[in-house]
Amino acid sequence: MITTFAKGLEKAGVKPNQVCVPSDILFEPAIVKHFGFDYFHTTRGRAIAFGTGLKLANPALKVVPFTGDLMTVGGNHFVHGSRRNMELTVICINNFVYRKIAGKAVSIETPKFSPYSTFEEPFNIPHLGNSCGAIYTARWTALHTEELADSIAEALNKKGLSIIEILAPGPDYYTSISNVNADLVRFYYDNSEIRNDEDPRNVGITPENKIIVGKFTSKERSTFIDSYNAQLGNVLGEKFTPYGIESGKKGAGGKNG
Amino acid sequence: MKADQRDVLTGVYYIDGDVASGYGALAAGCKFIAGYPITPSTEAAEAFARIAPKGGAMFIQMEDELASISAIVGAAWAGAKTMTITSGPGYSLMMETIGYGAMLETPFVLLNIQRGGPSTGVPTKTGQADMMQARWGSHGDYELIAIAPDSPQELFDHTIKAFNLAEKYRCPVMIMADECVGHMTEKVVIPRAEEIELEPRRWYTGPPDEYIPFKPDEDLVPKMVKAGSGHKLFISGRLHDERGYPVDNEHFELKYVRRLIDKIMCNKDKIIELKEEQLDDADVVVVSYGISSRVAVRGIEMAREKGIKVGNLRLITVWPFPDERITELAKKVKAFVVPEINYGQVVFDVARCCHGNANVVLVPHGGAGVHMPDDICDAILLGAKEERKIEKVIEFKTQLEKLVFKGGSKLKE
Amino acid sequence: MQTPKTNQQKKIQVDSSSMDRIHPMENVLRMDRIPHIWCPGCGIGLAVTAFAAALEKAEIDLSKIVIVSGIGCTGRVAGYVKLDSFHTTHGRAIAFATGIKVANPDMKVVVFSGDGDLIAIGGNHFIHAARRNIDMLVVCVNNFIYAMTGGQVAPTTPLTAYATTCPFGCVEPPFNIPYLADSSGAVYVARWTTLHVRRLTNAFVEALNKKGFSVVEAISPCAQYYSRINRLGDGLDMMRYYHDNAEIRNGEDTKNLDIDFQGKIIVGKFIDRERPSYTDRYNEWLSKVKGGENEPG
Amino acid sequence: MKADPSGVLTGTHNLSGNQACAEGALSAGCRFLGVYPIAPALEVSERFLQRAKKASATFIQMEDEISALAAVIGASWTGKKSMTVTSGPGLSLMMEHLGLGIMLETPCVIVDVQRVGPGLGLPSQPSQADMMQARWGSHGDYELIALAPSSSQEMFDFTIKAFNFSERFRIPVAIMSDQYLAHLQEDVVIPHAEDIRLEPRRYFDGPKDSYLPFKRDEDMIPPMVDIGQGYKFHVTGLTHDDRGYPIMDEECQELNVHPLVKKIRDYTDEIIEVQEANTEDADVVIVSYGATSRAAFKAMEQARGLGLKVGSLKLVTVWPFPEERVAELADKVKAFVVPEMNLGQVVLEVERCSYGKANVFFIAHGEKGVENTDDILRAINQAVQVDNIKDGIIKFR
Amino acid sequence: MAEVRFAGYGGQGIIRSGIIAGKAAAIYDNKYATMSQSFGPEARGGACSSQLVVSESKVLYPYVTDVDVLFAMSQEGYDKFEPGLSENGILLVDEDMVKHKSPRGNIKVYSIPATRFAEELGRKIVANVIMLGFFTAITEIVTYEGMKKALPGSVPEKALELNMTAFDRGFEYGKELLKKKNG
Repeated sequence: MITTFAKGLEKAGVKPNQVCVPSDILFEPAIVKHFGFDYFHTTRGRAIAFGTGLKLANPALKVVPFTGDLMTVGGNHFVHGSRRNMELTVICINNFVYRKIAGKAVSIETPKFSPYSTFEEPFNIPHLGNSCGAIYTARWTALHTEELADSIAEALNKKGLSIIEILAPGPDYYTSISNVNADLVRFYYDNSEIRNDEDPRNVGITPENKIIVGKFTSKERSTFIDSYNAQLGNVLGEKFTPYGIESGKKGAGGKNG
Repeated sequence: MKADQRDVLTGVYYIDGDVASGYGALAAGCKFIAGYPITPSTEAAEAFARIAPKGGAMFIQMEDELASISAIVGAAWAGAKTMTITSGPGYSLMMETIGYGAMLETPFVLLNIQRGGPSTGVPTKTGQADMMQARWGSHGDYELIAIAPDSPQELFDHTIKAFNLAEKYRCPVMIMADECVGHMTEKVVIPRAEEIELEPRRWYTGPPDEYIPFKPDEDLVPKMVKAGSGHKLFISGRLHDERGYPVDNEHFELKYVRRLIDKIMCNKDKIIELKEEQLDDADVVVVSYGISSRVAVRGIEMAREKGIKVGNLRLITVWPFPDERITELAKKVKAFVVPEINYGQVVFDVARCCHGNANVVLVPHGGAGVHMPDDICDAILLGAKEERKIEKVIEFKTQLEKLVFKGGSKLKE
Repeated sequence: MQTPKTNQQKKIQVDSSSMDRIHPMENVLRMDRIPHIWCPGCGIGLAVTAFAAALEKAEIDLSKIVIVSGIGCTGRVAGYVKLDSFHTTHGRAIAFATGIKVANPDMKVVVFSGDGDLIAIGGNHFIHAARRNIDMLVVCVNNFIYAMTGGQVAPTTPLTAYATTCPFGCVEPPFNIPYLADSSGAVYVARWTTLHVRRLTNAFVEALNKKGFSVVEAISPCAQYYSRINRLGDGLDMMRYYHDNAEIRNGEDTKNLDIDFQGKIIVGKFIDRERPSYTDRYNEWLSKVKGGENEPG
Repeated sequence: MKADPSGVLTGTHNLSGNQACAEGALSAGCRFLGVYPIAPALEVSERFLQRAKKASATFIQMEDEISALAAVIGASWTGKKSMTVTSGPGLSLMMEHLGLGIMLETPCVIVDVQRVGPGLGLPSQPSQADMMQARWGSHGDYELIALAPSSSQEMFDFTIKAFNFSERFRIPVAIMSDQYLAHLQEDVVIPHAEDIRLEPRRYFDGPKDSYLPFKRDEDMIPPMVDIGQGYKFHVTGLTHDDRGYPIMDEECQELNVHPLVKKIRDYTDEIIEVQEANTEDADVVIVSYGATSRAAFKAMEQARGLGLKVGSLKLVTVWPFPEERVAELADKVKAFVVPEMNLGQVVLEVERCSYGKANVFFIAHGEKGVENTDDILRAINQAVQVDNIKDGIIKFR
Repeated sequence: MAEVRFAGYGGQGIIRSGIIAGKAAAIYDNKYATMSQSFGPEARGGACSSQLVVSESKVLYPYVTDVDVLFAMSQEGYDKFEPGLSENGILLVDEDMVKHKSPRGNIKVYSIPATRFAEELGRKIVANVIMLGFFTAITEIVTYEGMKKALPGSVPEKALELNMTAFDRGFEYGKELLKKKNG
């Protein structure tokens, strides 16, 4: 998955050292060192909130929250981040174990605890994100490597909050990112159907149907920082120096050292 | 390092404590505040929101307190000086991430304008019942610094002081003010920028590849870098080694977490600030902090008029606690009197440090108001009179308690 | 504390010609707590009046209904209705109510709170309760601002509107609450303003009789902060704005319901559908668990 | 009151601490569990769910710990005994609602399976570093009861005890377990339902319109009612009077909050339980609680074998703290030795209550495994040799 | 040391009055002045009050205990706070708003038709500033000069002139009244 991510970075023309990954999923140090981005293991569900701070204090950063507990503990940050259109590329690792897909029951050994109780219906993440204002939504399984890399690249170059949902059961708050349950992903992959540009309303995952994957939405909307600069520029006029312009040199972080 | 001229609103003001703290934050070079409205701290956020854009700073109102504190920890790692503002209930919500911030050795400041608790309590009135929470509220072992200002001027000064301490020791610093101080309007003098001394962040300047995020300097505090500057940071809130890599052996708790505590405890002498008055020949010492220390003075004056030798010890820094100073004093005095706007918190630390050498009288107050000076005076008299050593914190019965529980109150029909 | 009389209070006053007659709302309101704390021109009282009327209309057993509020001006509603009522912590009313409903499915559970409480800090519980389809009615009184703390920006404040923590105008687009409720799975979603008292009452009746997570957004004036800071006049002027700009479009697609600063407000009933509730799913799951299979040895 | 047999799995079972906790809860009549999964507390929910059908119990996994405790408090007001289970980071998130539980005087039980902190810490290792948090973690003034079990059997017994205390005093009760106990498999004897004594909820039985939710009985505990019974009561987290109506002044604050503290402080005799061994003639007493007492007890026996007069004081209730007993012992002994799996928390209380009459040694225990006694023995040896009383805690490294 | 209680209802500028007087004392008269106010939902619409302690030395106890001056602009404020007024205190009332009882002990009562004057000036809202002028003249807790310096920046810039006039109106009325009483 990380290799795919790196491929996405490369395709987008983003250098790893501009990239900051706040995550509530445990990465392996070797991975981080190998790819060369900055990584923060945050408290559960707070990767987007943490990323909001990183981005606002240094707007030049490319902030890519990788999150697993996003839709449970971090649901609020997800909806509000989308609404604000904070410039973040959110990678949402969907940990939920779908007991049944396309009428077929999962026969593979599954993790004991998943983010929701087994009898609950999960969120339709692209739909929720889209309805809150996220500008880009896509869903892939971890095995759709090419498509995933393309989506990541595309999202990285969009201005605003993008959501890429990856069906990859396994890695969570306690176990590392490499810990994907390969059999289960294969099962999902085999039972998926690509439908780009599908209305996100229709991509909820249900026991009867195939998992719909694809790039669903891509739109333009003013980001938080742009809106901030426009509004304050209007009100304060000359007195106001736009925030975070000139590739972030004016950001709150100041110079290193 | 001196403050930046653009950030300092030099002049003489007549403002309340909350606003003074907002001005103090900007003067201290704070470039990012994330907050969420909560009475009685909101005015500080509002003040900062008004002045921030002119100093190139950002105020953002997040969706809740959990997001606010997560955002400032993130912003601190992106290089900014940061702060968040809250009161009791919001403070409780922040507990998880305060511990996380301590674990990451993140410099940030938290302003808590205390109100009456527990739960929603009395939002618009004063309290001092979050003091122990500041020290112990997050899970796990850690130490942090807490200071208690007693006037709007101090809220300005101590906000700067808090930023300085945070940068110096790379730890969360709590400003534990109370509603009374936050909503009190007094004269505040903001000096010129060149008169404000700021502690710069401890930047690491060596080759990026050799950076070890949690390798301490001699004073046990490690150096920091900015995210996104090519250091391939791996920063985990899990138990980690010097490189920041997670470790799976509790053995490291002793090695690593202990340093979080030691870096504060070993620098205690430099951190702790006390204000002492007439302690040389005192029989009784009043120990207080925040607004209570101002209120206590009246009680002290009354007791002095009655011929009691009373000294006054004000804790400007409450955490770390001045253990040694109290122990030393306990050997000389008969009693300590501790007025707090709670039912006993810091008093237990006073009692602990006495080692049985002096009696300890607690003057409690549930909040939503301040002590009656008469109560403090009577408690002083009680402390001066008692010859026996009493192995218990003596809980003084206040006039309010007598009124409410003896049927004098209008609330009890 | 004396509060100048509001519309709401005037309605409660007993008709002087028949002093011994009991006021119709007396069995729903805690008369010993009147006068209430809401400011002159506030719309919360109207929402409460509509709710009280709806209780009567829906013929609900008043001892089987529980009302939970969070913190804020609307959070005080729980204190004024004579029902089992809980005034809980900020943002957590839905979570608290979830516990009540799941532990005692016989109760009708109503959450009555404000936009800041339900949608800002409580956003997570809002979407999750909708997803789980917990059987409850959520009344969200939306006044575009945090009023209890003195006028801070809310996630519902329209773009460019002023508030104390955005002294230069709001820069964040507001939530479209019906859309959020819809996309999280609510089964009944309606929006009315407090001008539409009769329709609001009907919406409450429908939602009370609906099984599942129902959301009624009541747009309400805040004369003290929102209107004053934005120079929009008093409560009456806001009512006039609702009158001129509210457009009824029942069944409108929820994604078209954004509200711009002093722009058009589309009101109506938007969603009315069926989904199994949490308790249904839990019971179904339990029924599938065979006798000994799930029992440890 | 006797236990409901549908929740009691009478017999001897080999259970982990977590499983024993779930069994204890069901035996105590707990019928609502609201949780958010966190290691190392997961097995409590698993076990509870496995047994939910038989006991007609309700389970919900909420979206986070904040809502989990909120739901538990709500559920408790429906008349169902309720519980939540978590670990350090979750407990931190629960702090606001702990305050609500205290203020609404809601009986409920919070199980904290402690792991290494702070921050994310170490989910897979035990710790006792949330002890002070349990006592002081929420804002405002309160007192609560915290129990520390040290075996699977105690986990079972103390869970029942916790429910009894919570009903007796209308207060949230904390069970401070840890990762070591959570996963320790041991035999647990579960008695017959009729042998389990339960504290019934104190219900109000007067006329419906005369119910005041916070009007206290003589013993300061207000009787309760369930929602849905037609009492139409109001309760609030704001400072309130007997009617549950908010009044925000000093007098009401005193009337409301002081009893929250006093209802525990005045009943410490009834609440506090300690287990003592060999303290009569001891020169050194090991003060311990939870899993650490296992090592403490072993160390005491080993030291006795070496001819040292060592006793053990095990705290069953850590909060409220047995101040008087420690002060009494301090008169007689040379020193206390306090091993804890943290960097010094409860030891501060021992220091406070020994009033300078005995030395206090602290051992940050756990480095060599929970049940290792080496450090404790070395500390005892040192304690016996020190004759003068030192200022402050002696940290044993 | 002087303790002043300002009382009225929301919208009259009661809190603002406390701030202006405190600012004059603290910044322009070089004294110490601590102002506190009641906050919260209770402070809206209904009664509101603020308290000011002015002293030559640092103010320690921040609240009033034995009020020297009660500045009352509403009946409710008067009723509520009159019992707290010292036996030797001064009562200032807006006679259009407050009907006072005959004073206890040595309390001196001074009244002014502040609201009427304000209406004459065209803005009812400046009644509090007229009261402030009156307060300055009668009590001499703050100086005339100090108050005149404190007003700019404390009232809307557009209305500064009107406020200055209003202040003088109250001040002169107070001086006249004193002359009459003493002469």
